[in-house]
Amino acid sequence: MSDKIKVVVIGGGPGGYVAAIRASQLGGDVTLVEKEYLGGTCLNVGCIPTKALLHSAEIYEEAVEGAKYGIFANDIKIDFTKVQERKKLVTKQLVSGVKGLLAANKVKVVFGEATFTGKDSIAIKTEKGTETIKADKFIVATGSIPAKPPIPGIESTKCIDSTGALELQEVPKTMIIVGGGVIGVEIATLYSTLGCKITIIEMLDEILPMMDGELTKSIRSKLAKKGVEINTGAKVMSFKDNGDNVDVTVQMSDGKTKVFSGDKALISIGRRTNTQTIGLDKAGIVNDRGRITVNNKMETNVPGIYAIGDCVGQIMLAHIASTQGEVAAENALGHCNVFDSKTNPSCVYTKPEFASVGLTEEEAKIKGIDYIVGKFPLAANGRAMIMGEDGMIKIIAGKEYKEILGAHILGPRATDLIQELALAIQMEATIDEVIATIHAHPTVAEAIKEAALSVDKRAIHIPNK
Amino acid sequence: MSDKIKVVVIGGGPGGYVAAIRASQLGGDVTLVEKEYLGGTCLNVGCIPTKALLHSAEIYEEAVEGAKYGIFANDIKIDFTKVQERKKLVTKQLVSGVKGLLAANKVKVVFGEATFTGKDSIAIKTEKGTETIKADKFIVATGSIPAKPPIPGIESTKCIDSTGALELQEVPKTMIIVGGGVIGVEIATLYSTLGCKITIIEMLDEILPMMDGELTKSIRSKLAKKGVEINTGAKVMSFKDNGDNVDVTVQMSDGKTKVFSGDKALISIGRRTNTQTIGLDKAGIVNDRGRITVNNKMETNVPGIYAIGDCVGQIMLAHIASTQGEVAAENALGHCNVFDSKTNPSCVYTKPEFASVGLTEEEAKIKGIDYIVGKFPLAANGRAMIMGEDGMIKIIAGKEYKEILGAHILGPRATDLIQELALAIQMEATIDEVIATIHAHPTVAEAIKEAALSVDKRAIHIPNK
Amino acid sequence: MPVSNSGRIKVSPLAKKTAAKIGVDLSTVKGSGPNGRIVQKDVLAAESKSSTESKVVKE
Ligand SMILES: Cc1cc2nc3c(=O)[nH]c(=O)nc-3n(C[C@H](O)[C@H](O)[C@H](O)COP(=O)(O)OP(=O)(O)OC[C@H]3O[C@@H](n4cnc5c(N)ncnc54)[C@H](O)[C@@H]3O)c2cc1C
Ligand SMILES: Cc1cc2nc3c(=O)[nH]c(=O)nc-3n(C[C@H](O)[C@H](O)[C@H](O)COP(=O)(O)OP(=O)(O)OC[C@H]3O[C@@H](n4cnc5c(N)ncnc54)[C@H](O)[C@@H]3O)c2cc1C
Repeated sequence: MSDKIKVVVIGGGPGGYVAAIRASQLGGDVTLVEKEYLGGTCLNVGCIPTKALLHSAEIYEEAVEGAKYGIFANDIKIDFTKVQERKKLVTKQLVSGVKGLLAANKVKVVFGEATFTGKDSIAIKTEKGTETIKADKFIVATGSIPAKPPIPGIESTKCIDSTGALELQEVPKTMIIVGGGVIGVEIATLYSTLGCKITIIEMLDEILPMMDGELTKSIRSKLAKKGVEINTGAKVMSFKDNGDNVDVTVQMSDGKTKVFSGDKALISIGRRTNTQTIGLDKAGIVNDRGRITVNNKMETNVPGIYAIGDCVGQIMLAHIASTQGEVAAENALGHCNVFDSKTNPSCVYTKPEFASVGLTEEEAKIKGIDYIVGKFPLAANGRAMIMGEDGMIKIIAGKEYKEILGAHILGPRATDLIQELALAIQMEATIDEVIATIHAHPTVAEAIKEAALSVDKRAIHIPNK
Repeated sequence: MSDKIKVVVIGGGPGGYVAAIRASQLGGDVTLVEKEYLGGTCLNVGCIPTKALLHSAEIYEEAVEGAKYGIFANDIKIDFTKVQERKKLVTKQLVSGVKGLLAANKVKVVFGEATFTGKDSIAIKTEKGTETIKADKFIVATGSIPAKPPIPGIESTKCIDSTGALELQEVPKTMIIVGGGVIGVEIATLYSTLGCKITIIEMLDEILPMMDGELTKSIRSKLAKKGVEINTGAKVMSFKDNGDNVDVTVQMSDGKTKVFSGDKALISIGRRTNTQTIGLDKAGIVNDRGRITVNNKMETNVPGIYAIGDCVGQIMLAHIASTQGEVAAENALGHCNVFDSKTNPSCVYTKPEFASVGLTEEEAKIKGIDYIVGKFPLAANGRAMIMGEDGMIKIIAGKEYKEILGAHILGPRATDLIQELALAIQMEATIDEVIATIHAHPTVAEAIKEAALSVDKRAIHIPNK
Repeated sequence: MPVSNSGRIKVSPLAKKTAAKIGVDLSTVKGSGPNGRIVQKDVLAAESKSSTESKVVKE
């Protein structure tokens, strides 16, 4: 037997497979147990399939709008079967990539369902039977599944979750989306671009509640222009499958009841941790209604057992799962690392893209932080103009030292642009360092420097008020 | 009369207009003299028109390749007149934006040609006659013009410069491009995408000599796949207009002579400073064959006279002109700032984009710096795969402290992605800070973190060798 | 002492500005960031330590 530390990772999503690779890099003897598919939600029914479909939708939209740029075509058509095939190709390729990476890093992969049988052992139910294994360290990364609220009529096959919405074989004519969070808004973007009439029902006062309010208003009006009807402060009371359609009865913000009818109703009100059947009690792992309790080293209350990603139920994002996976693996192998979410970017793949890092104005207000705002509208940015896009870059800086507290970008390439400001937050940079960095022309990124200048009321490419 | 410091800026390009705005923000009484068009080369015949045309080409290419993504169309056509109209629209809008900004910042604009008449005065030749004005400070920003080498036959109207290439009213069938620098390669990308057969003749051993050699090889082979024929180590001996075509006689790298024939020959071998007729001698401004000599405060030898941008003949880029303009304006108004090019990004708008900041491996070798390289191929990046693109991110780090010395990106959105690494260089960051910054999934930017991890041989998404 | 290859102490811009404002000597501060980089928290901790010390001296 080897004297390596034996690590078992439960779940092969972006949390688990990254943790397994990192643990193996650090000298662990690592086994990964996965019950369904490598890559987890993210590669199979989450991030990647959504963005693959959205890319096809973008190509379609650009072809349709080509005339604006002098490019003309006839009979522009979506072959949705081909769109789905291309999505499948991408996810397949990435999943087989993960398989290859695990092998290259000497991680043993066992396909089966794991359940704790004690503090240091799990049973794995595979096709061939059940096997019990012991290990020095466990990293739990079982992820999450779509939440299904107990609303009357929700069992109709016309009520689908995100997985169902990504598997549709044709573009529906009408869709009611219940829940205006990231997933709801991305699927609204996808199918509305492809010609589906979308109605969003959101219980809160605004869609995308964690994003900057001002920019959210702007994306909301862009969605409205595409024909997406957004009802906020509205609550779904029941679903009724009437054969052709599903009728969704909604209590509107004014208290009145209204019935919306759609080919499909997408339920995207959130996700819940996938920990019900993994024997948390057998191992004595403390949890809050299924959300595994961890500290910033990703340790649970049981020594040697870590939990990461969606199953801890904090920030349900793939890059958070991966980051926590690295932290857990390092700690399990005797190193010391802590998870800190301060540089966590939130991205929404709307058109244009929407991304955020650090504090929003709303949060700064609640926390009583003295802040100043710098803003630059992308209508004044040459590159965005060339791309036929607009939007806004907004920087929240501390009043006294002008350190960057938060940044919010609605605009082309926002999900990649946000990274400069995430690094700025990581390094405790002030606007001066962003300003002193030369920004290339003509890029969208130039507008980041302008937003930083605008904090000091000395932007060059907009009048300073 | 006002007791404000009187500043005259000569030239209204990205150097001059930014300097004028900044000088006015700092309390100067500013006059900008421009002889032709506000926005200079950049907005009228440089950066913006190239990228506007390239954007149309990209839309065309995406429409043609739409089938890959399930989007089909018939009769996809380029209406080049419309493409040119759209370009004009963008440049017009930006030029009128500059006009508005100058007015909002209370900069007086005089249309006319300025010549120094002494150390503290210029004559301005306008439509109405010549007026002489005095000022406390002058900022020279007269830019550059295309260099025209004394090659026999170059006076043929079929030999065009970049301005001519951007004004063509139809896509030529064949074009010989003399000079494989940024401008040559961008115009090759543009017209080859639109169906023109391009041949590049470059005297040096490689195109884009200032960029990372390994990535340049990769873009070179991508251009070759598009049908662009690249001849390096080749020297143009003569042009001959034969009515229909222009014959370009070239001495090839093997010493043999070859004749290439094209509808047009683009001369893009560089640009020379535009300072011949501005009376440098009258003011006693020291220069090196027209390149105005300045220190890092952008001061010339004559107290009170500054020079910035292309006319100093160092780094001929719009964002450098603007940055130097800010520095000159601040110094002219009694502040103290110096120009430092260490965070200067170089961008080439190929497909995919190509961007670079800091040292290349080649430069690190020449300087004898001990370095390590981290690399991540974008074929392994989910977002790039979704976009149907590939490429590479390469980070050059110091061997001992792993501080980021340079970064090179060939890939989608490279020109915006490079900014995170420019900020890293500005802040003297090491790979650890880049790694500690959470990178959102699925983005191209994730690959920056992976390249940083790969410096330490601990990338997650590629095997480490 | 965390020193970059240019011989300078590694310190975040915010920490630098904070130290200048409240009068903390950076060479006395221990960094807690990556590679021992000094961040604002470290400067504030150093200040509260030195201010309690100086109080003791005064009283
Ligand atoms: C439609 C959609 C779009 C999304 N888009 C984004 C996005 O753009 N960006 C982003 O950051 N996040 C996105 N997310 C969220 C992201 O997918 C999750 O945060 C991420 O997948 C969480 O990773 P994880 O490893 O914690 O869990 P998961 O990815 O859920 O993986 C858990 C794995 O554990 C396995 N498992 C569960 N129980 C057991 C068991 N008992 N034994 C063995 N294996 C088990 C599961 O089969 C699964 O493979 C999206 C989610 C959805 C649904
Ligand atoms: C095809 C092409 C593509 C380019 N692409 C890019 C790119 O993508 N990114 C990038 O950073 N750079 C690019 N450049 C380079 C960029 O355009 C220049 O670096 C930039 O314009 C320099 O700015 P400037 O203000 O120094 O000079 P200019 O922009 O040349 O402006 C000088 C101005 O001074 C005026 N002038 C000259 N003499 C006088 C006089 N005697 N009196 C009054 N006015 C006078 C001229 O009319 C002109 O308007 C490109 C250049 C070309 C040609």
